[in-house]
Amino acid sequence: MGKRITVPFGSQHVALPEPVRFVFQTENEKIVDVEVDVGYVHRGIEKACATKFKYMQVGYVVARVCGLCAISHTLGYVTALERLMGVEVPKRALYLRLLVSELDRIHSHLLAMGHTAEVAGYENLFMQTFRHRELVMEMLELLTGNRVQFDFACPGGVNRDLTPEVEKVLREKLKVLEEKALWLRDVYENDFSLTLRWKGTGVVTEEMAKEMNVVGPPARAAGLKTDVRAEFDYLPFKEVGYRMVVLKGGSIYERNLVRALEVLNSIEMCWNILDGLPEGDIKVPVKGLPEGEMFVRIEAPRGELFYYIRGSKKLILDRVRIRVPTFANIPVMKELFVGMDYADVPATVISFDPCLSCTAR
Amino acid sequence: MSYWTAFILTLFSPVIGGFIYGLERIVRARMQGRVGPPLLQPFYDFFKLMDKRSIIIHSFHAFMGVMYLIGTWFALFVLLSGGDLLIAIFFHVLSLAFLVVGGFSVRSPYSVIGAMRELLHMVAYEPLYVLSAAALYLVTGTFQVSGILRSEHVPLIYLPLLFTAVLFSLPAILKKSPFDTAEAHQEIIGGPEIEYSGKFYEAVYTAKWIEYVYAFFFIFLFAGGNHILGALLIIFAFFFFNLLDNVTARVNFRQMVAFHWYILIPLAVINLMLIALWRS
Amino acid sequence: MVVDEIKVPLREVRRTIKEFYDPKEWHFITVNGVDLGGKVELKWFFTKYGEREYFKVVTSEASYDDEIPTITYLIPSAWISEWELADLFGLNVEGAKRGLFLDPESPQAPLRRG
Amino acid sequence: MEKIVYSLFLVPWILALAVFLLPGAHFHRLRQLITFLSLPALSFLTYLVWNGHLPLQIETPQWLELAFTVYDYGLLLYFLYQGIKFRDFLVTVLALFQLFLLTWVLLIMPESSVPNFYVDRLSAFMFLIVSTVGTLICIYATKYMEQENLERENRFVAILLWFLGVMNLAVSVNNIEWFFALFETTTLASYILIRFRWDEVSIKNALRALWMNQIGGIAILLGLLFGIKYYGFTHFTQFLSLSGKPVIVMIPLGFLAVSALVKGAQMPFHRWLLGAMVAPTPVSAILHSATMVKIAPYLILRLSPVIKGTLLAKLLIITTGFVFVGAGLLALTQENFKKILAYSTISLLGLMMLTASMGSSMAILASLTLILFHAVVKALLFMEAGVMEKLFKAKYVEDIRRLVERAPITVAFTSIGFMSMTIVPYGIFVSKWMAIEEASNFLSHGAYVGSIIFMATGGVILALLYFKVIGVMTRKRGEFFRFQLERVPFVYLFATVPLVLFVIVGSIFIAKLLSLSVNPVVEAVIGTPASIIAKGLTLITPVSELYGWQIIGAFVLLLIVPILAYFVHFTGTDRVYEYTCGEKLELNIGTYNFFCIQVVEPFVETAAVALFILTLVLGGGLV
Amino acid sequence: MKEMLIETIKNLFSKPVTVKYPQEPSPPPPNYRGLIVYKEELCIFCTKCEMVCPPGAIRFTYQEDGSKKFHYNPYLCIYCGECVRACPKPGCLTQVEEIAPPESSVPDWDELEKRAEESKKAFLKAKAVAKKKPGS
Amino acid sequence: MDFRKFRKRSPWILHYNTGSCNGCDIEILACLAPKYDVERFGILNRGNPKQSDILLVTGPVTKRAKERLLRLYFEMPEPKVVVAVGACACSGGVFRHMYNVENGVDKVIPVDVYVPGCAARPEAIIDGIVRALEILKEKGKEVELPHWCSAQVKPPVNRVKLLDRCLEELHGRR
Ligand code: SF4
Ligand code: SF4
Ligand code: SF4
Ligand code: SF4
Ligand code: SF4
Ligand code: SF4
Ligand code: SF4
Ligand code: SF4
Repeated sequence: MGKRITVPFGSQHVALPEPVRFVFQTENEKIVDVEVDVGYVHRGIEKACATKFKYMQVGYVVARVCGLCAISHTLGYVTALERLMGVEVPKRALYLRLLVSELDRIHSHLLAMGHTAEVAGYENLFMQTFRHRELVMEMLELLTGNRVQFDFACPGGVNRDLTPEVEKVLREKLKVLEEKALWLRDVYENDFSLTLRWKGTGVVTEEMAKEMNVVGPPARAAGLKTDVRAEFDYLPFKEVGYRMVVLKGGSIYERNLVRALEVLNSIEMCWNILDGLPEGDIKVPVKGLPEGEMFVRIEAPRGELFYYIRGSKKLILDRVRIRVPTFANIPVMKELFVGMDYADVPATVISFDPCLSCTAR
Repeated sequence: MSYWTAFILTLFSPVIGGFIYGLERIVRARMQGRVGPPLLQPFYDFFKLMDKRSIIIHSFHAFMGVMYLIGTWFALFVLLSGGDLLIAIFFHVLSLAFLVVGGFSVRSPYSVIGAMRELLHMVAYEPLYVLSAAALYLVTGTFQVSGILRSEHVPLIYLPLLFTAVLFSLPAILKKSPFDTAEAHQEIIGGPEIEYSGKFYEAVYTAKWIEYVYAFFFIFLFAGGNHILGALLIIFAFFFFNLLDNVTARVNFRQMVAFHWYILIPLAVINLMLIALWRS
Repeated sequence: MVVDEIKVPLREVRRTIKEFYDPKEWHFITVNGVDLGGKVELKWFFTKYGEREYFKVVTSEASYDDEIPTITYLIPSAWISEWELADLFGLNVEGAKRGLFLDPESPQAPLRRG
Repeated sequence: MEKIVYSLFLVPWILALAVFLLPGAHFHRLRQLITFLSLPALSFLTYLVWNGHLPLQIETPQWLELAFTVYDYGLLLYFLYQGIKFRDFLVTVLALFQLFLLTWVLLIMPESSVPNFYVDRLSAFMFLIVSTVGTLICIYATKYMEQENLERENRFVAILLWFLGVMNLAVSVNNIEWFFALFETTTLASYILIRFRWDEVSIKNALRALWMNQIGGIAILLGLLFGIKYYGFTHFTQFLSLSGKPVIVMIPLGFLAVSALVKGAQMPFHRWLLGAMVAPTPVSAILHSATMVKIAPYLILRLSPVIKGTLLAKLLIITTGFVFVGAGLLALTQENFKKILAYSTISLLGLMMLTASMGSSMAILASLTLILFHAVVKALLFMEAGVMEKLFKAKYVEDIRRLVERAPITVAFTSIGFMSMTIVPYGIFVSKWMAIEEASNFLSHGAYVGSIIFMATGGVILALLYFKVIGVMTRKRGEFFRFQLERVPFVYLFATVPLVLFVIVGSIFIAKLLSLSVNPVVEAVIGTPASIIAKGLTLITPVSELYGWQIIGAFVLLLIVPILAYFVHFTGTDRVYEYTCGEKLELNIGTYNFFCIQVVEPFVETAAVALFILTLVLGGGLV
Repeated sequence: MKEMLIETIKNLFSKPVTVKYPQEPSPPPPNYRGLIVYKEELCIFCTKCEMVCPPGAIRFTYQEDGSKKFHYNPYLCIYCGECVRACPKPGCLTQVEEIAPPESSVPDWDELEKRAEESKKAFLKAKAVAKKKPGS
Repeated sequence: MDFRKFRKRSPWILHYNTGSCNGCDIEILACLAPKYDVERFGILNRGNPKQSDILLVTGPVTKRAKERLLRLYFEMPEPKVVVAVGACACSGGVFRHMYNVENGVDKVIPVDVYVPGCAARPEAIIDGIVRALEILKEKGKEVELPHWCSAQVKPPVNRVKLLDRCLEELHGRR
């Protein structure tokens, strides 16, 4: 054992905004053993949603499972609730939800990309990515009234309408953003030092992806054609020009490229939404009490998000179950590390864009 | 250079280095589209660290931090005082030794890994500097720094490839991307300096500024007796390595050593052999 | 939405899943528990790649002390869901370790009712 | 004068005999005393030789020649017997081949009137090392064996003492046939010493040392054979007369150089030296440092005036330079402390031969400095390794973790030893520095560019290696608040402290040391002294200067500081735990072993073999 | 690397994008979901806001006389706006664009929660007693 | 020379997430990015408690994060300030009274500045840090202990022992 060095990575670590703990045993910086602890952020949300919050409130609570794809959680919950209670959501509301959810995806993807660049020691790229990400943040702030926690969707529709003034600003910003996103795609695709460092590092093969049930961009980067947006009709993606991005390779490089390409697709969808936004109500009242069970899948930025709810004609639901994308990706992450260089660990971890706050709830 | 100038320069090297570092932070920020800190920021940091309560792991470790500062300072004086270039290069190794031993002396994984990587840095760039000393000797006919500074040859003209190699290894000495593995903020959070705090960190922090002066003076030597060109070279090198810092990701230590050994050193050797052949 | 639900007794679960599960086609989502008071209803959710709005659900019931069969050897990624089940419901799942989320000072088996 | 030289061989033998004849535990003190006598006796004799009129040529009576021939046969027959006894094919065959060659040589050996002993300053220099470092090791060995096996102590120490005499003899003979006899005697000595513990591994390794060194012997015989054939030369001095003249046939010299490579454990023949580890540690010390392997650079130094500038020299530079780097790399992968030392010996021997083959006066100066300091430092390190092994049960790098908490003195000495091999301003560094600057003069030739690269990279690799080990040793958990220096037995201290002092004082006064003591040797070797000047502590070389204040400054930094660190406690300062990401963890902090370098080991060895053959064929044959 | 190089040099010579906050204000955009402003005069004390508020950042304490007092904790509020939507009296609760300043102390909400619970209980008890009284 | 004024000029931060939803954490990241660029004030995200002056904590303190938070807190040299960012860190936010949280950072370590918001805007975080700097300037250099802690310490403090005792007390309160 004289040659082994134990390297803790987390819970507090600059490369990690979230607490998660990996304890690596390394030999010459090559990892020979790893231990994971993902339970730091466990707060007990599922329990609270089934005891403390009324079903109308739960949407706001689950949004705080994670701030990065806040809208996805709300969407997952409200979609399940609406399906359970048979509420017909107005078309305009669906489009607005779609708009926010795609903008959210853009911001989350840019964050993941930028952050991966940062932990790979590419500070400038992080700065540039975050600089352009601010555009999306501003758009979201205008649209929903808050930069991170949108509280936009609610059972029956959405909380706010899109005013023409806001729409105008959105269009302007979207145009700039598109330009910048293309540039970023170029960088992430062609930058020499990134390819040197990332190509072939932390590879998830297609077989592995299938075997380990990987979801989201990591799966698509490995060549696994899976995207809930294509498999589950919770929002009218078909109508606004959704395309699935699948790459081969499965390394850090491809994961980020998938994100960069998805950002472009999302921007395109946003254009289509703004152009084809139907008129009408944004909300229908939700009456009655939920009964029975319902489960839905949502494509959060990090992949498949699964909601299961069950009610028994009470104001408070019996069970809210959230299966989040990172939770599904942790097993494969754990497999990856053995044999890897410690120097590649931060980038690999972040390239999965892990959200521990979701994982542990 | 007389002893007195050397002494004064050495004495004020932390100030000079601090300014260089301050400028670097601004330039880096501007390159990233940010405003960045004020020019005097390093000194603010310096004074703030002065005011902190120091907490240490054990006294040996803390003492090694202080020694690193003194060692670097001394190494700089050796370089500036006009003595032998090779000796100055090896004195630099000696000063690093304190940082490394200090880094090894605590049971902190990051510190130990950082110290090890620090040694690997040395393995990567040291041969290159020895070769440049030899090359400077070939051109100017002396190993004495004072002699090189008085020589009427401009080594740069004879040593373009070598100079390029040295430029590219500058980040390895100063621990900047792409060769900042020893500090690797996002991996090992500063490496050997991680366990220092307060005044003791201040020593390590200041030593880094002195290293700036050391490295840039080395660049200066490539202009030989032409001191204006030397100043230009320094400015060029400064911007060059900041650019490099800003357009690259960090490589891992294997890639770093490989890059130095398989690309930069052969580059230097080719240059060396070419001028040796041409001379003979 | 098509839901293909199979209700089986607990000991049959593994066989049932083994019969149809092929990693190339099937995507395992999660295993979920709902406390029914005294016993827990367990559901294993699957979906098929490329299929629209389709779920396959294996349902079973277990009392608090039953040993829940693991499917980790079939589906290597299932351990984390199983551990979670063991942690939050205090169930006895084959091969699962406690303490994935809960600390010694947290309430044990929080998702049980009452 | 002649008597003095003779007594240099005979005194150790007499002492050895005395020790040998006092077996058993109860004579332990007496044996120690006798062993101790060797130090003043030999040093005094060496002193006399050094101050005598050198070079000294000694004619020998005829019977001695006959005696040597008989002895030669006896020795080879003994090898043969060992080969048959242990059913070792290689040893047997090589012994037979040697017998054949020896007979042939004797048949065609011309009559010559050249004196058979030739004692010049180089020999005296070697005496110096043998009689100080060597005897210290013997003294050390008495204590070491006391802790290992008192019953066999007398044998062990006797062999060591006897061996010192053999060494002294070997570096003073002029007749190459005699040299062969003594070369093989050292082989015999190493064979006996390595198998001293009489277990399976020991015997295996001893046999390996035997056959590898036999190859060296064969090379000497072949060299002699070709020397007689082409020139009619049988003595070293005859070869030296060639220096300066164009050399027509290098074959004899090539073979002699090859025998040096073998004895110097250069790859691919390094395994015998590694195998020597199984023996008690003083063996390693004596084989690795002080004496035996030094025959290799000695041989090259003898030849260097002749081979200087030839293709052979360049090939030697490349080969040994390669070994310098390659062995350093392999040393990184080792975990056994003694193996690390062994590899670094191989590596540094490479450097010694490299500088020796460069052949200019500065390079020779560098080589001699290196030999001197390396002998001292390696002896010191091996002794410390023995101390660690015996007192602290530390054999592997992982065992020496946090040794500083228990054994500050040992760690300090070891660190000084390690640092003196890499850092300014120690003697070894100075010689490296001189060598690099010297090589810069010849950059137009590839071999010299190669030598600079080898020296620079090999140097940093060794630095990496040593600091890795120092790092492991100096790691500690907390303060030494109550610091207790460990109790080292007196004999150990007696053996090590002079060495440490020599390293330090010698390095401080390196300028004086070089110009007054080593430079005459250089003059003896190649005729002209190196043009260095000592001005106070400052060393002035033709191209540069090493200032006294630099040396002092570096010493203040390196030596005073650790001592100061011992006393500086920062008592008013808070103590805190290490940062571990906020976690409380059981940490295992080892070190790197650069395992993947082992992947390149076969490659390094293959390349070494290729270079070796190249040296043999091209260096010997074509020029 | 090429793209980045161009961009880096461009950045070096163009104005930084950094906002000059706090020297220059950087106001939130229109309709930002900031603080909840309460107008007591409009309130009908239906406590709907208290009931819908997810974190419990609105609490009412009951006075002896049955009147209620509104308490709001901006350091607990998650700015979801649910209370505003729930309030039956338009204008009574509004969400303004400002945000609360950072403070070095916050209301002792634990204590307030306790007080609210207790006062409510006491009030309900008193009411129950009062109800019972006329009946008995 | 009075060094106090330099404290304000070079605050280095340590960020620890004790169970937040990441909302506030990404806003802290956004503060480092070009638009807000807190390096203007000399702020560096050191990520190393031993060299930091400001501890930014986000999130309601979960049971598992509690001990780590305390460890990190004791690792920071005084003078130091703690800024609780976001509703969660201030008082538990939406997670208030959930079974695995402690309702706010001030239950574990003393907090100097509370930054409201869910998520806290970057502007608010900057304001919070500015305010923290005022406090930092006034602070003394003596060791700070959690308010629930009963021990007397005399300098020089052995923080290894301090932490051990502290954790004991913390767990004793359970
Ligand atoms: S990438 Fe993951 S860990 Fe990093 S900030 Fe985002 S959510 Fe947190
Ligand atoms: S999946 Fe991840 S990013 Fe999305 S809400 Fe959950 S934790 Fe946040
Ligand atoms: S591969 Fe690993 S062990 Fe081998 S040299 Fe490289 S780092 Fe060292
Ligand atoms: S905005 Fe939301 S959290 Fe704030 S008081 Fe209103 S309901 Fe409560
Ligand atoms: S909901 Fe409106 S009216 Fe009712 S108590 Fe609250 S503020 Fe008053
Ligand atoms: S809001 Fe309407 S229903 Fe509610 S208490 Fe007031 S008057 Fe009654
Ligand atoms: S305050 Fe809101 S945004 Fe911030 S961590 Fe808490 S829930 Fe997330
Ligand atoms: S030692 Fe005890 S009293 Fe002191 S800080 Fe820790 S818990 Fe508090």
